[in-house]
Amino acid sequence: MAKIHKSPWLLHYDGSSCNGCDIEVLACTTPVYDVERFGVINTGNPMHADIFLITGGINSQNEAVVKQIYDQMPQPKVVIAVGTCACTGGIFKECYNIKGGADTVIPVDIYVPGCAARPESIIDGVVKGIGLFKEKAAALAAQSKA
Amino acid sequence: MTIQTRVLFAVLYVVLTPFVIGLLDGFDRKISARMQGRRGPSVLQPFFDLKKLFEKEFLTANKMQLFLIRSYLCFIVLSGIIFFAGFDLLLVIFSLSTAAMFLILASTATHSPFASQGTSRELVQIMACEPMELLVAVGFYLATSTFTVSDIVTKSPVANIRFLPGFFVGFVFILTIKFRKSPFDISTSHHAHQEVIKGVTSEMVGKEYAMVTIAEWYENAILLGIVGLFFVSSNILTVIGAVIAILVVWFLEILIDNTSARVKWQLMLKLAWGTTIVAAGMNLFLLEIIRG
Amino acid sequence: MGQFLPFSKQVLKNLFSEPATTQYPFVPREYPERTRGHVDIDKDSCILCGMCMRSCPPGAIKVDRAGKTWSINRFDCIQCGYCTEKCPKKCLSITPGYQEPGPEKFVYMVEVPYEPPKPAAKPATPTPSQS
Amino acid sequence: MQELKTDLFLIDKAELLNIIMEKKNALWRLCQICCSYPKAEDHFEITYSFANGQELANYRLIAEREEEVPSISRVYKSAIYYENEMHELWGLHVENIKQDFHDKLYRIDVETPFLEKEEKNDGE
Amino acid sequence: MEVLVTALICFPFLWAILPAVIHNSKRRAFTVYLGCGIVMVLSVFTAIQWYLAGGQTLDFRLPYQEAFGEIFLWGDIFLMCFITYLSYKHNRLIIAFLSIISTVVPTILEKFGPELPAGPTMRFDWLTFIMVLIIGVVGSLIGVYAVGYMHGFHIHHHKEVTDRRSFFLSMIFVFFGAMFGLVTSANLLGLYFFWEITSVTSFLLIGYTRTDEAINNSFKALWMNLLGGCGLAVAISVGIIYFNTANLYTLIAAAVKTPTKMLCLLPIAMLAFAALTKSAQFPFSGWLLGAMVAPTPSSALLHSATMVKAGVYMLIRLSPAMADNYVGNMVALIGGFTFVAASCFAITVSDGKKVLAYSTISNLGLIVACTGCGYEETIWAAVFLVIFHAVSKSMLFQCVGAIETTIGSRDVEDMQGLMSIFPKLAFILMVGIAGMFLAPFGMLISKWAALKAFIDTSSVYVSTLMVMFICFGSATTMFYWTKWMSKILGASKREKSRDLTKKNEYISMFFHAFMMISLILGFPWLSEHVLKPLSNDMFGVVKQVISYENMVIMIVLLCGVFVIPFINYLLTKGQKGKKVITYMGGANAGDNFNFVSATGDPREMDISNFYMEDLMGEKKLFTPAILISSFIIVVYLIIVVGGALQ
Amino acid sequence: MGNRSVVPFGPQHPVLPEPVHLDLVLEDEKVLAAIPSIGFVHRGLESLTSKKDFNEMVYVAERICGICSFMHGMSYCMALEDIMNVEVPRRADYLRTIWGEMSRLHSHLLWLGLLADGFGFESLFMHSWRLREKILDMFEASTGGRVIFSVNTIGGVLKDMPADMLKDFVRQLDEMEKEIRETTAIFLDDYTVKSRLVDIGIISGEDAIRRGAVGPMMRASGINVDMRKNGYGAYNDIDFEVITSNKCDSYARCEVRIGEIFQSIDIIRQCVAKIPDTEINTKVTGMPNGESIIRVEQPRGEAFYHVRANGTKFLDRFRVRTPTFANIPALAQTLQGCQYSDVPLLVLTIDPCISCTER
Ligand code: NFV
Ligand code: SF4
Ligand code: SF4
Ligand code: SF4
Repeated sequence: MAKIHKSPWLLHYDGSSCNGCDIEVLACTTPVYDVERFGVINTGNPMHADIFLITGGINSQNEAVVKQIYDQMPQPKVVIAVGTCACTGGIFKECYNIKGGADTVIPVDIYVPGCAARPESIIDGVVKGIGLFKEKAAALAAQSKA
Repeated sequence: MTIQTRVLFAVLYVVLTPFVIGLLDGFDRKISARMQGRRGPSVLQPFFDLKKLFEKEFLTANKMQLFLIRSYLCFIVLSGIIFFAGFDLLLVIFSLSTAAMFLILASTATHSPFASQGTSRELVQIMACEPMELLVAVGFYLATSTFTVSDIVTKSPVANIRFLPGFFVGFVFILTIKFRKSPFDISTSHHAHQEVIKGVTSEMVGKEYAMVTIAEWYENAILLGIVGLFFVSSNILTVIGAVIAILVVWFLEILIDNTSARVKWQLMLKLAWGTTIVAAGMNLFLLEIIRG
Repeated sequence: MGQFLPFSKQVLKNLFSEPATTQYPFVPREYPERTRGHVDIDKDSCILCGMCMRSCPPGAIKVDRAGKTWSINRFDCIQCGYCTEKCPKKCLSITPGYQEPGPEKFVYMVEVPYEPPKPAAKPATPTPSQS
Repeated sequence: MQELKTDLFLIDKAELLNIIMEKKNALWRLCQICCSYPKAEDHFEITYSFANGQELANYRLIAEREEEVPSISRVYKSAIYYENEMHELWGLHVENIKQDFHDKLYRIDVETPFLEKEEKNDGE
Repeated sequence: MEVLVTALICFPFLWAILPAVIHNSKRRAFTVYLGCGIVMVLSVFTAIQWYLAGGQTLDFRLPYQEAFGEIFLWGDIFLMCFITYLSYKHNRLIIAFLSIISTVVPTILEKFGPELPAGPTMRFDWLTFIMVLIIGVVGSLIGVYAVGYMHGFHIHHHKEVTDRRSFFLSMIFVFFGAMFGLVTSANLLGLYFFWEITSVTSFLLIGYTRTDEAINNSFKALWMNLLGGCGLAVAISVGIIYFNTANLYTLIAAAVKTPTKMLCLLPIAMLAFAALTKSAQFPFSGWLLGAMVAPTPSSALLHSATMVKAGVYMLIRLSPAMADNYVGNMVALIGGFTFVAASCFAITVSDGKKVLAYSTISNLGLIVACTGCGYEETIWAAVFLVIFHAVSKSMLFQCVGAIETTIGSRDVEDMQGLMSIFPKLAFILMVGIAGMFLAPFGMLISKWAALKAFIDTSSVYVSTLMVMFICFGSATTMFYWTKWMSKILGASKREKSRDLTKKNEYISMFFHAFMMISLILGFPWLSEHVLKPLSNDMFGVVKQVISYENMVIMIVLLCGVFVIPFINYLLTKGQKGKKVITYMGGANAGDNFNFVSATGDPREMDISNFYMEDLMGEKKLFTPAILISSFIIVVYLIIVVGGALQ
Repeated sequence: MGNRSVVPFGPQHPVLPEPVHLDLVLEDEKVLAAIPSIGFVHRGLESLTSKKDFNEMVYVAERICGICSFMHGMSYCMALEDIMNVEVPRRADYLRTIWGEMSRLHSHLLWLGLLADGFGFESLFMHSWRLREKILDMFEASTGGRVIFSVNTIGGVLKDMPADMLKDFVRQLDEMEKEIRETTAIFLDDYTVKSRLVDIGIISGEDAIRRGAVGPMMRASGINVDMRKNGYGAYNDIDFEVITSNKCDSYARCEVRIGEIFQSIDIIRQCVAKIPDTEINTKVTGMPNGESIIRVEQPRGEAFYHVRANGTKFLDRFRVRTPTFANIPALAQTLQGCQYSDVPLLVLTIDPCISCTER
């Protein structure tokens, strides 16, 4: 069995989602899906986090919060938009209070579609994120050497 | 003990601790995961984590934090050297609490709500543990008439646990606090989320957090060393017994961690002090009577 | 007062039994047949009526009658299945297997071979759905 | 008080506080306050719902666009959320709410989104 | 030597007249500076003289001893009348009663009792040497500081209080004289006189502002100290009646010789009782706390840094006579208990001065416990602590006073971020706090020695209890100091503002800091050349209290505390880190001091430490603490008195 | 300010998966004042009525929340069926009841897990969620979705459950019941858990009424209120007792919810035994015109649906008052004087669902 060894720590924030994607994100950490197999820990503290899982279409009140949390994460960092809402705004994109998609607020690296995004799909997203994280780390190392 | 052996032990401590304790930590995570019905990460995960943390960009809310954390690490290592080189046990404990002070200063330097709340709790934890730690030293003194670690080992014909069961119980109890295990994991959350997020370490980024982790490993080595001290005697073979004892205690801590909820600091303080007074106090009293 | 560490029995049992974890990314997951993964089109029977486009709540489907394409933005679809219900030809279906996550949002487009019988065979403005 | 349909009574502003006090003393619980602005009728309809056990009673107050409605938050504390919400989303004027969030209950960019919608539709 | 000592005692008394009569503030300040300078020089000179002469214990009589005897006698009576008058005026007759009893009995005995043999009345030995230095150096620095502070107090801050600075400053000199007299007297009658003077001066100083609270507290101090005076009076009476002597050392020797004879222990017990009141141990700690109403630090620090030392001094003197007997046990238990209880209370208060007061009581508790144990190690530790405590407390009090003047509050919570706005003050505060509890400094070494000694104490109960007291006490001590320290180092909310601290205050504080650091660095020397001969004198044995090995470790730790952070500081200075705002769950309003509140507006964030009032607050535990400690004292006194009367 | 702390709590906070913000005033760790703020998940989906027609709104209603999504869809449909006078086939009622109770099961298990996470009992959290996964598997097998089901339609349901599937579910539930019993026993018996729950966050029955609390929050204060007793769906055929507790504290709320887990299993069994064989939906035609108020017992309590239609395909008003919204004033009261470490727990004991609350 191939292994994916890295230690990307997750930060999950609900940017006005319906909750469905959030519980699926949480479900990923529980026994059946257990993302800790890849060294993933759900930290909840942006200062320690590497991967930002954002769900929901971001409302006005959340916008500043999301930006702030994003800024508090040290480089290299990967943002994964989980769920259709976070990808495009989904069914809520016409609501008066929804910005529509996490990428309207912060740069998103991986989109995980689905309503609700399935745990398998989230795992795929995270694994892709890990790959991206590796690349970014290498780029950062090269940059700091230069 | 000759100066050479002292140096040897000190060097071994400094060099091996990160590997040994790191590995134990890895197994800890694996076992915890299995207890929860999960597969868990690889046992080398703690090392991957460390590597990653050192590679992260350095963000800081207050520059002072970094040097305080480095001082914390240095002091812990220094205390460990005093212990493993076989010097005075009481001084080890005093210098450990000095080290803790650096951690506390580091975390309050940022004026962050979670770090500060965590710091206050960390202080309570230190306060809850300190009497028992000092009493352990007292216990060894009662049993062997010396505070010196090397003498405790070489001068006791039988393992001191025979005289110090109460002290041992008390010490294992506060180990749960020291290892930041579940019922008492109140100032930093190693496991399951809590109100103060990461508490003391909330504001520590990348390498700062890595250093705190390493410092914790060094500290755990000392604590496990003290557990071992209960079981060794001048007979070299008792070392095996000590290692087994350490592993058993370590496993017990994992089990407790996985079978209890985090309590509040008031209850922790009461329980810790209560246990100290009852277990260690009784033992102390009896030993004093025996000594006359 | 309560019991002390009553959970240890179960915890120890878990420790010595097989974990519940699936081996997901290494062993593919099998889905029950009803799983709503993604919307598929049987492009041969589509008549480009646009019913699906108008009914889709998030507006994920685009039907281009002139260009003869039917496209869906799977990053926008919420797998509600309303389009499948509304499609007069029942050429849409919702099947297991979800859209792979990726760094870009893209639109999945199919060319529909349908030939409209005569121009202006359809009313220009659709009546509101379900009256 | 006039019964519109089962469990729905039309009341006027003067009656409101009496009814509220009555309900409070009989230990009814406030279920909700709902504000709506039916296009056709061009006034606010504010529906107060109370429940006691499985029982339900609704009272409806009619208010014009700029009319002020008394707050019941001094009798039913939990009304503050409903009343603030009505004020913020509909622009209904509620007189001295016990804890006034001053349009910051939800921090939204659009002012009174629900009513604006109405206006736009009216204009169409 | 005799002359020097006499000068040391008399000079301050005489000099005290000057500030009292000079009312021009410049000139008065000058006289005070001069006086303090002379006192300091004189005391240091005396001490060095003695040291160079070989450090032998000197027993001698004062020149004109008889004349002095008369002065003491009439002085006592004068004080009694004075107190009686005051207590009559303020309607507190119980105080008059205490005063009269405690004065009349010894006076009558002296006048009409048996003729006492004329022996030496003074003694100068190692302990005296240390005390003279403390009083001379620390005391006179306080004097210097007081001039500047009192100026600020009246001119800038408390215009409503009548300016009685002349009186205040002259009282300080009276106080010096009394303290010098106290630590050199061997004759209990002389000692008693000086003892009463310190009680009365402190009473007057506490009541300085003449507010109701001040007056109440001053009377509280008075009655507690007078109660101690009664103890002293009883000791004198017993000495004269049963042992035909009023010499302290004779009494001690008697007790050391026959420790099982209760009669011999009785005067020791009484003296110890007096000393407990003076050093503000539970249940008599109230007066020291009350003393904090006096114009901030000056009188407070007089009390904490020097006056309480009178009690401790007495106990150290007595300690050979207290080894493993009832009196010793009583003193040790009271001390240990005070150590724990007071440090718990110190956790629950946030007023800087109160924290210092409680920590004083608590530290004194540790010293008292050490003396009660009566072993070489503990005496070694006790003396050590006395020195450290005097310097660091005096420094801390001055510093808190200066901070209060500058930032307008002495609440610990308001000292947030002091390091970045007033680094000089903060530095002094840090040195003081570190000196009180950090790893290799004073407290630690003493704890080490005390623990060792208590384990070896023969009484099982006392030993067990004392070990527990020390272990718990050191945990609680750590708590309140660390939380204070962390407050100072935190991020600062205030704007930088002008430092209002006077030059002379700084001179005094920096001198203290300098002393502190040299004491720390010179501690092996101190141990070898001062403390060792001291315990040698007292116990006649030379024992290496702290092994060479541990000495090395402590020095390593010591360097560690200074060097490690410093090196790390240098190493990390160049580190470039991106500045980031602190984590507040995304609610940071952008500047680390405000957060976006529930109503969407920025709200100021406040962070405070734990005070645990529910757990160990004064309200909850003060009365029980008083009851327990009173119980201990009463039980032991009954044992001793009962035993003596049998 | 003396020794008071004024600190924010949230919105981003790992204890609560959803954004909740509180301003806390603390003394040591005692909460002197707590001001909750809502609006971090406010999307404004009630206003979508002007953009989506009443049929599409079914899918919007489902997405009010991912936990109680089924019941939102169901109550919305019930409201419209009421307005349009549609008689729902009996089998559809039964199926709705079964899915509804399964929702309650999964919601309560989820809550138990979050509660365990809140008091730092990681392995208990993992256990509860592992058990919950089985329910989700059942959902997936029957509806095709794990959390959002899209099986409701105005006039009935879209998917049927064949008899063997129902039997299989009952069998699985029987198996699970034992495990659930073992796990929930820990919540009720463990010393450390009890130290976090017993006598924390007391709210008396009268206070609960005054503040308009609903659901388990109310039942844990000894008030017998359960909308299922109104007899919508198949509940009038089902035999069940409302579970209440008189302890009024967090422990009672835990107790009530645990009781409801077993009750739900029992109701599902009864439904499976009694389910009639009819159509699963009826064709609905025409435009809604009228007004309806529907109250449904959600996992968290009574949800209040107020729908007003005006004869066009766009509704006039679609108003949902969710149970969490009603419980917030009660929460604010329990927060007074609690400990800082109780704050997340007390927030959790109302079983908050912010996306429901703020819609
Ligand atoms: N139960 C439920 Fe809901 C609804 N309605 C509630 O607050 O969960 Ni999302
Ligand atoms: S994508 Fe669907 S399930 Fe996820 S948050 Fe949005 S509406 Fe909810
Ligand atoms: S399933 Fe729903 S969202 Fe997806 S295309 Fe069809 S109608 Fe649109
Ligand atoms: S509704 Fe069906 S037939 Fe019409 S365009 Fe869509 S897929 Fe084609």
